[in-house]
Amino acid sequence: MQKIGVFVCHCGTNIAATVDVKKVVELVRYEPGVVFADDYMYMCSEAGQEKIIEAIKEYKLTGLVICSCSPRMHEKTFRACAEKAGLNPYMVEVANIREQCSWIHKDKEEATKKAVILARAAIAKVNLNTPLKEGESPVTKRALVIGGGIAGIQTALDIADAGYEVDIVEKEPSIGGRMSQFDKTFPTLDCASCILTPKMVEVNQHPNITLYTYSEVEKVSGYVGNFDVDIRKKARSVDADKCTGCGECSAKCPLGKIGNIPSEFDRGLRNRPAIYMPFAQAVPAVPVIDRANCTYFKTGKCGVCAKICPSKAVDYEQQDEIVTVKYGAIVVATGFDIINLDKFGEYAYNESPDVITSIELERLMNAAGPTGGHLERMSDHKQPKDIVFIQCVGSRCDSEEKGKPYCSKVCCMYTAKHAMLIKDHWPDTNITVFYIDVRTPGKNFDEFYRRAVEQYHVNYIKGQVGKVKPQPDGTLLVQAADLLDGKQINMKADMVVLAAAIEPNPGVRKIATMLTASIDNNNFLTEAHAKLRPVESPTAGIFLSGMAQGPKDIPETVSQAGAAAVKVIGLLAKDHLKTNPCTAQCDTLLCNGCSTCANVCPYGAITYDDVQVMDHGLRETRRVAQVNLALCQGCGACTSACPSGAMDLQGFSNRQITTEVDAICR
Amino acid sequence: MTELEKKIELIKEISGSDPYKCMRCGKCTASCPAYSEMDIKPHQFASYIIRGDLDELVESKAAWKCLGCFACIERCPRDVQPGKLVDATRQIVARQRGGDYLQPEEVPELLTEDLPQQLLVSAFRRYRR
Amino acid sequence: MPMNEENKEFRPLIVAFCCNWCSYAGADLAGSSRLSYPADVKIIRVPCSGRVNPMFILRAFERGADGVIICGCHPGDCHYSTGNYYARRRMALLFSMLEYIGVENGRTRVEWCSAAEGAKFSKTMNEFCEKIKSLGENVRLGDLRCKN
Amino acid sequence: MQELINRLKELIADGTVVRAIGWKKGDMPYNPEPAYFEKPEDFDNFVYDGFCGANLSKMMIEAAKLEGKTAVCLKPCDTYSFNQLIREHRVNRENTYIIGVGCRGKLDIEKARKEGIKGIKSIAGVDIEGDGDVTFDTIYGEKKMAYKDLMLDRCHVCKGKDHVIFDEVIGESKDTADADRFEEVIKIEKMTPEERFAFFKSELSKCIRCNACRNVCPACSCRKCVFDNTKFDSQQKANVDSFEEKMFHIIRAFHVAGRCTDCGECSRVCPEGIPLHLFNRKFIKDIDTFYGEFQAGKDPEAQSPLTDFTFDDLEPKDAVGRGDK
Repeated sequence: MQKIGVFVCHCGTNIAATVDVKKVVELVRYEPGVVFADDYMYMCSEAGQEKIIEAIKEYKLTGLVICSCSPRMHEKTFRACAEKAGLNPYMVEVANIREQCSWIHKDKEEATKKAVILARAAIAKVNLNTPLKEGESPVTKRALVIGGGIAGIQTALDIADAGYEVDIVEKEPSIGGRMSQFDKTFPTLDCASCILTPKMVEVNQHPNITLYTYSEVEKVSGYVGNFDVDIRKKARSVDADKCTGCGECSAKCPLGKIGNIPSEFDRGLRNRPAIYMPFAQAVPAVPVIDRANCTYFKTGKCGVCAKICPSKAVDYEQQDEIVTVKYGAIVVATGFDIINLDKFGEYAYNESPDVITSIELERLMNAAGPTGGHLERMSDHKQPKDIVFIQCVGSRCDSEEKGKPYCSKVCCMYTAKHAMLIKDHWPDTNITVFYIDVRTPGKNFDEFYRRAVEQYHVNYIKGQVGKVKPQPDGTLLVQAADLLDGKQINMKADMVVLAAAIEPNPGVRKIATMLTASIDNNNFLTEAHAKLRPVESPTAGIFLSGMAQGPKDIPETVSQAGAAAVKVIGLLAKDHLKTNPCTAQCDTLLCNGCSTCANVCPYGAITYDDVQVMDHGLRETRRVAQVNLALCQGCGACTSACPSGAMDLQGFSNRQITTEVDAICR
Repeated sequence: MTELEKKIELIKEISGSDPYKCMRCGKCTASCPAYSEMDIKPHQFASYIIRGDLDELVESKAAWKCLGCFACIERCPRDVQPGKLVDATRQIVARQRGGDYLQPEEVPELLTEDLPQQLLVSAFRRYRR
Repeated sequence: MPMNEENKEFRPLIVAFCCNWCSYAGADLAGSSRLSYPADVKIIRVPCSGRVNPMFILRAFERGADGVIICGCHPGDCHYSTGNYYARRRMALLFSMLEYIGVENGRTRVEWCSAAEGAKFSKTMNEFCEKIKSLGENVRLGDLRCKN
Repeated sequence: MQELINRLKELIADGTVVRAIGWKKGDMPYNPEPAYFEKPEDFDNFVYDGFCGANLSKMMIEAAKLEGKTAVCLKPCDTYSFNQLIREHRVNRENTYIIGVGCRGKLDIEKARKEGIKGIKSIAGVDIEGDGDVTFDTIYGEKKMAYKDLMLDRCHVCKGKDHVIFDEVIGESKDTADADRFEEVIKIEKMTPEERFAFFKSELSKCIRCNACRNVCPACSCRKCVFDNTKFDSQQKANVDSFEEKMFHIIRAFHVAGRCTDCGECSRVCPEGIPLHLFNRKFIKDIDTFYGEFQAGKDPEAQSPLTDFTFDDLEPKDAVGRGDK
């Protein structure tokens, strides 16, 4: 029989105003197992905890029931308090008489009655509690960063600088991500590649960083501290060790001129050869062969690149390679893309080459871009005189079919940036921005936008564009409304730039599934806590960096990347992790070996082994379930799937739950 | 510089305020005692001027219904002061008409009992500069 | 027993199984937002809706509960990824079976309630209590005995 | 039958198997019982006729642990149960030699009793190879019944006469399905809740908790039955608990949900004649309707519907109120 102490908290008047605390104490005093019951103003306070510790010692308590606020609030506190007095922390149960009683009921008598019942249930449960011990699992001191954009780069650098080894897996042939496509960055207007390229080089040269470019995560197993990850290194068809990055192969590839292979990096605004580096500053400076388009791979003929390569690095026989690496922590920095605009026929994106997205505009304005930085219309290569920007294309759009319900956050600022850069280069360009709201929270952000209006006289009109109609003369007719002046507007434009909504990289869903990291309706990764744990996934050991978690600009991405790195470092700095002791347990004498539990276990924590058992004096070899305690997260799915009742959950056992049911229904 | 641009520059010069600074917050319109009389609301003045729709502004009732009470000028968070903008517009019109918009002889005809003396004085001061 | 004028004072006994991560937190939020619901509801904390064995529900009914509600994370949001999907199937079959043996529909309910849905939690519990009140005392499941 | 006996003897003789499981004559012509056969003389009592309804697959759980292979006679429907046991790793296939035996429907002596046939001395026409009517020689004279009219209800809704797993098949089968499997379930679903409750109460109140249904059920093969262990109980005490008494059949039905092959043994053995299969069949019908057709035991690789899911499964609230008029 347990010796249970019951402690009822007043929580000032939070509980005591609606629950007759003294009466609760009197009524639970004679419950089975209870040897001590008392109340106190604030149980969680230093003095309250002291009271508990004293009682444990004086009455030699073996179990505690604290009637107080939600266990989500102070269960940890009271467990620590029990431990201080030498009691196993898992011999504590909390009856939630604040959030689930005093705060929601008005009638004192009713609330008191309910508080007593909740206390009884907790007492009944504690009677069946057993001391549990947290397990320990070792930590592999190596981190994986999925995604090699600015978020992944920054996270990797910060972790590596702290002295831990980091691997970056990037599916494209080069790291750099979206930022490498940009021209200038707001609000300072410094050149994106000028600030990014040194970081890319640093990553490449860092002794603690290993780069897996043109690679993808294939399989993830394990758990916090001990992940096993299969990485598929796709065949580049170029031996990275031999390649000097001279670029001869790309220059001589016959498909460079006649191939019509749109460059992904330049968003299809120009073509690339079949053997290519995405951009000049690519890291690593090793080209890849796009086997789907390469003549050699299609017909077996050509082979120009292999012949021309001075270092004989081209290797047509190269195969995909799978490497398995152990990691302690994984950071998801898979970034974003913009949405497909097919559903927005009204903006004529697919009809006119002069309707472009903002990323395409970045490429058009970039000195290394397809036009050498000269802004021109893709239709006739003339410089546009009247440019219309349309904001919120697909953002803040409730129709799931077409767009995204959220604000993409960065469009207002980059549009102001684009407008000013254009005005800087070609001052007599007329720029009109149609917006729903201009959103510029951030240091020096509103000032930046106001500069576009006040200094550059960019014409901001509140009102969304209804339609863009390509005209026979090559111009675009923009139909919009000026809501503040209450007028419909029909204006001609030479170019229309769409601020297309951003969305998480489409590949993230697959990755999140592999990691069992939760994801929201918009495919953004979910934080463990939106406010207090913003860079952690609810799945232990998985961290979030950059746009994968939600829309954000470069400075925010870099700060979040650093924050994620700190969390990773904090994890890797530990030699061992404590594991949750509330794990599943298999009673080998009851187990049928039917594998039902293994089928429902989300963590692969259950295996089957042939073990020797003694059952009623009979020695037998049986196939029974074995729970890997380090993998088990304690969800209990196996317990309710188990047909024989062999599987049970520590801390929430079948008997504990039924006894709570009984106590409540008494 | 086009004729229009010259006019806008002139408005900026006369009023001493910059229409581009307007954020369309609407505080002026919210403060305007003549709101119900205005066909173009004070917050729209700046955009009319930026767009160059001066003729429309001049021909509106609003340009001439402004009492010059200075509420909008006092309260504008961006120092755009729509009252000054519309006043500048009126001045441009007055200047176009030649120096003397109002002759002293015309005054008795315009007088009504409700007309405050002060208005006459200020009208002379304003339109006969 | 249907409700009638005489047993107006009937106060049902309702057991709510709430998963620790979403619904229990949702109940806490209902509490901290002071969104009241009847004291007839007593919550049992379980790690996951997938932990709820049909035995627990039958047990509650047999011991005198008038209604049992299971709350879990929204499908797709399970803290353990998949627990609520299994719970959904299990409960669908159980509820259908209870209906089949003649237990009134509505004595059992599953509701997906996130940690942010305090208002939904409170509303659900109010609705559920009303429903159980209208159904009256649970006689059938307490007395579905094989031995008379 | 003789072919079967010969073959079994042969298998034992050539050492393929050590023993066989089949049926031996009972004390009455209509109650043969499952038995082990090892020596040639054991086969003197071997019988396989229309009254051999017992599903022998469950016996293989223990039999397959014995030294040497065991031959087992399985009717087409029994092979589903065997497959399900393989799925759950409950039987050792390697140690089993399955003889699929032909079936033209199994018989229910209660059907004869209902016709007023009593004092039976012997029965003719129930042989597995037979084709005609069944003739009862009773102390009141000779009585006749059509074979079909004497058949167990379950045979009228037979899953089919193909053995889903076997080493060899002996004997011909004849299709007996002539009714809809879910007809009875649908009939109950169409009643009012009050009628349904009254129906089940009247049926279940007959239960004497003899555990025959549990003991015969091939899906109820746990090493230790949940009803015999105290893990679910809050007090450490014997299993005489009102909860288990009252909820026994629902708990048992849920226990086998998604695993029950609908072999119908529970109803066949119930001494009180409770139609227990109506619980199992309701689950099968619901599973088919909610999650797509599923026949437990058909494919030992197939995932059970209860350990599977799709992202847009039916919500529990939509699982009820479907059958109400």
